[in-house]
Amino acid sequence: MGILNKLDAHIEPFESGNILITSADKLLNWSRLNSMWQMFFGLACCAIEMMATSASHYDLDRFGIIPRPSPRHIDIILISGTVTLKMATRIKRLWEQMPEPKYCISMGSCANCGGPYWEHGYHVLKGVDRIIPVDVYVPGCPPRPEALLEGLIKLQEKIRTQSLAKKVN
Amino acid sequence: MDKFLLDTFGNELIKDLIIPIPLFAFVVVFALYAVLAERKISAFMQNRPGPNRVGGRTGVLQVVADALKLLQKEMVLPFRADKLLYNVAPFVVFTGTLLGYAIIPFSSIYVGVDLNIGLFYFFAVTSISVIGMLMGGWASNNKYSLYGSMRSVAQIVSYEIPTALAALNVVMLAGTLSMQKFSELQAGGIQNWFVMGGPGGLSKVIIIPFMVAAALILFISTLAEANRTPFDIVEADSEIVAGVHLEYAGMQMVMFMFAEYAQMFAVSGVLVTLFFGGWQSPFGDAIPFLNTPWMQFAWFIGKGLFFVFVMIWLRWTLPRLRVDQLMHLCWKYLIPISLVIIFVIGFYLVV
Amino acid sequence: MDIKEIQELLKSAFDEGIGEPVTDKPVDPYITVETGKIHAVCLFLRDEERLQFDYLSCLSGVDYDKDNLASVYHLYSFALNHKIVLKVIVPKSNPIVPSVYDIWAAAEWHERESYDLMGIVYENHPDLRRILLPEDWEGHPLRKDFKVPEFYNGMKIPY
Amino acid sequence: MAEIRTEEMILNMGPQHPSTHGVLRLQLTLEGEIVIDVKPYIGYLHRCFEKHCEAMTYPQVIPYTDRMDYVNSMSNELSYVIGMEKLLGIEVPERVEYIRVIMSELQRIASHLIAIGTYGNDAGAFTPFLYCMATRERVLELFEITCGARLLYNYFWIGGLSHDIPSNFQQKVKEFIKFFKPKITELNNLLSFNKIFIERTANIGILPADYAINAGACGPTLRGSGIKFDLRKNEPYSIYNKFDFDIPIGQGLKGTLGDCWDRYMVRIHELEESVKIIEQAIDNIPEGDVQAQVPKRVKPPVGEVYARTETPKGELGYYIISDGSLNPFRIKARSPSFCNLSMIRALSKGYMIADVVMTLGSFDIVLGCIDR
Repeated sequence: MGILNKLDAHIEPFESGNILITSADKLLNWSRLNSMWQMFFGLACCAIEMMATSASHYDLDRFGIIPRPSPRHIDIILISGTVTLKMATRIKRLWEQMPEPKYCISMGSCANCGGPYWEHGYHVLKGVDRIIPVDVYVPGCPPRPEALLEGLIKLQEKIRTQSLAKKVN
Repeated sequence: MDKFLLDTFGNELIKDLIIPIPLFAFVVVFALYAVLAERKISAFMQNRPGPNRVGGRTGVLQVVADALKLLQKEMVLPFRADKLLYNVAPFVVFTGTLLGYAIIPFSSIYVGVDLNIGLFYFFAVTSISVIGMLMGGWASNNKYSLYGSMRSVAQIVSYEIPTALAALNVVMLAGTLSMQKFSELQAGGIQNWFVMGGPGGLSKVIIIPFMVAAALILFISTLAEANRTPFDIVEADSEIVAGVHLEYAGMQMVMFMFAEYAQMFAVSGVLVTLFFGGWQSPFGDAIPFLNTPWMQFAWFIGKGLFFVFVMIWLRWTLPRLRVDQLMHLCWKYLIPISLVIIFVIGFYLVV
Repeated sequence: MDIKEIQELLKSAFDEGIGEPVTDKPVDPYITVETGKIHAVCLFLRDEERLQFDYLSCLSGVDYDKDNLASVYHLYSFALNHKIVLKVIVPKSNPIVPSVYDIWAAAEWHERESYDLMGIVYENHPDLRRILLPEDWEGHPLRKDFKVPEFYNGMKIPY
Repeated sequence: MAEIRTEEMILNMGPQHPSTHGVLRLQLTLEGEIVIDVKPYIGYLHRCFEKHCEAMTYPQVIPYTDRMDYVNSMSNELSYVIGMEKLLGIEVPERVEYIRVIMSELQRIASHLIAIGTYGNDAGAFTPFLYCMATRERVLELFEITCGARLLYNYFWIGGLSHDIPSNFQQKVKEFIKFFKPKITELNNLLSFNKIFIERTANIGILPADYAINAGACGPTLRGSGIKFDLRKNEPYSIYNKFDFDIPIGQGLKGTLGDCWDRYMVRIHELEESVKIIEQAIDNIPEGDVQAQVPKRVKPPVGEVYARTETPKGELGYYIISDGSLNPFRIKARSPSFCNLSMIRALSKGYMIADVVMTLGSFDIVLGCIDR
């Protein structure tokens, strides 16, 4: 993180938040959770629901979420669909290319745990959390747009509780 | 204004330092809110609400949140990138655009510097951002970025020509290169604007269609210089992903975005000054209240914002041209047509 | 044209290697062709005036039985609107079938897929690589005796 | 003067790229902007459909066919159940046939809307995409009131349907048709006859008719080259022979026959034809049962069938081999996008990067269908 990384280097870890830190926390969290730029990237069936969610009917732009094509510009990556073994290394690389702070939403059963392909899928990774850390799991096959929005709101809640003080630990 | 400031502070240096401050403020605020306007206008055109979660239903704080978030982002240096060039490039791009604002006359009392070769200066400095693009594209060590920067160079260098040729018509009619002079010459209402042939007798009716064409050419080619759709091949996201700023994260990417949006207003400002009366009220002196120096700010910014709106409108309506079609448009249509217009205007002036 | 007539035409053109047509329901009628003959038979089917099979609908690899694999060709003629199914049966120990990619360009990817998943090797194919699975994958998963490996590139495969 | 060394540039497009419609990877060999060679790499979404089929019972395969080509699930199911009914020798009630036809045509509209929208997006126009998605929501609404799902339905079962249509379905479909017809005109005004769009698509990616047949092209891609072939007409399945509709073909109006614009325009016309079919069918749905007599444990006799239908993407075939047990011995899916995509190499040599994107978009590929 641009600023937070600098803090890491120069400031002793905070034991607990004080007024200054918590106010700064609130502001920074507010900005992060209201401007989650998303990756313009789909894997499988869930990608169609993701597109439907960001299109006019449901409109992710309301929450400040806009799709960007490059991994360098984004804050959240939506793993929307089945992750195969061939794709897994690429997804890991995309995740590594994203600048901090970054978040991941695993959308749909396939990305959560392998979904309908859990038993005989010899080429399916059983859950994207085997290669990258996941913040929010959205169940469904595929999840409805409302479910995806709920997942995004859950992620916002998670960001809201983050703190500089904890971050430095 | 110069005189007022000089009297107040009594020091040449302080005056010089104060003059650009409103300009900086304007550019930053404009670029921020142009992003929001783009999102809101596109949302309106696409039957959706657009950002409405922060700052009430209009989402006015959305850009603030974006900016704060981007400040927190990690700075990434791509693998085997050229560190110096990579870090300098965004600033070069932004500086080039910002320098262009120096000569834009916002009102009869306010212009950064009233250069007597203002227009020439504008064309010269806005090309600086091309160098920045090339630096950024090369230094990123990414093939998409490289393609983006190469396209950017080819595009902007080509489109300089029709831009200059179209502007030349006004220069010929006005007999000056100073931006403030252009605006002053167009006093007296809409019929004296250069798009209507400039001040003159009845005989100017002949050149009106040619001046309208010249204004159109200037608009089209400045659209290309600002890298806006349908000429946004530099960052065409369906072909070369994001072009030049593909590898830039956080604030460095913001510099590129700011440069693009600032460029939009700069080229609209030049277009307004050259063809649409600058800061002059369209009613001339018939309604004196509308032609006071402070109203002139409103007129100028209003006209500029109108053309910015047209740019946004076009972006969300039109597909993108291919790189060779872009060049064809420039070399096969715009340049010959603008040459013909220059010939006609020259002929008119001689006769 | 009926399958019987097609088979007779083939019989008259090729002395041997053409099996009897199987037409009992619910089976799509098919003809078994000897491995070495398939390229010539396909070329004949495409170019013969009365047949004109210009469209390769589908090419599938099948784990036929315990010792054999099969390559199945579903052909269709746009011009004459008739269909035929050809089967080539090869032993698992030596699963080599001549490629038909030069007759129908469509066969190129289908053969690669069949090679990838079933392990049938198509002779004279210009670019016989794995198509769906990664290059360094071991085994041919659609064979009945395929065992799912425990790990691939350090990633655990079973649930 | 020292000789200047030049070399071709190899550019990897994908698997994550905004315009590869999923996880396709194209390896472009470039000389400046000109494409010398394209090497497609697929398999990034290989979900082992065929292996799963062998482990499932026959009815359990249907959800997996849904997930193959996920933007037209209904048509995928149709192809499979028709194959199974052929294998089992089941006659389905006429009511079922009517509902199936209406559903597949609605699905065709939804699928083509995505194809057209994303194609506009490829060309750089984002707004048509959102217009198409908004229109598509209305189709999904119809599916939702019928079977509760928006994308993957599991609605067509072997020998019938999972359940009957709701009572207000016909009314809703008529409302949709009324709403939808002007949308086609809107789309034409916005995108199809836009000068820049025509410039971008006409004379690009020309697919000659003989090569199209030879390379196994199907669906709108084949018809775009001027070949009047549609399985609904040429090999009528279900009850398509009862309806009156045309097969739109490419005519080379704006450029050479078989270019991207032709393929695009075939899809636009097919929207109109689908509307025609729905209009004819919607009022004539007979009363009756929606499930034929099918044994609880589907156990077809030993045999094999190849059933093919015309999905929005083209000819989708299932080669089903039964060994008389409860599980299929082998199911091979012949996917239309797979055959269409295999032509990308021949079609994009000598064009520019932007043209490869347009050619790829004009095939309307879905990676789930290609990789299975």
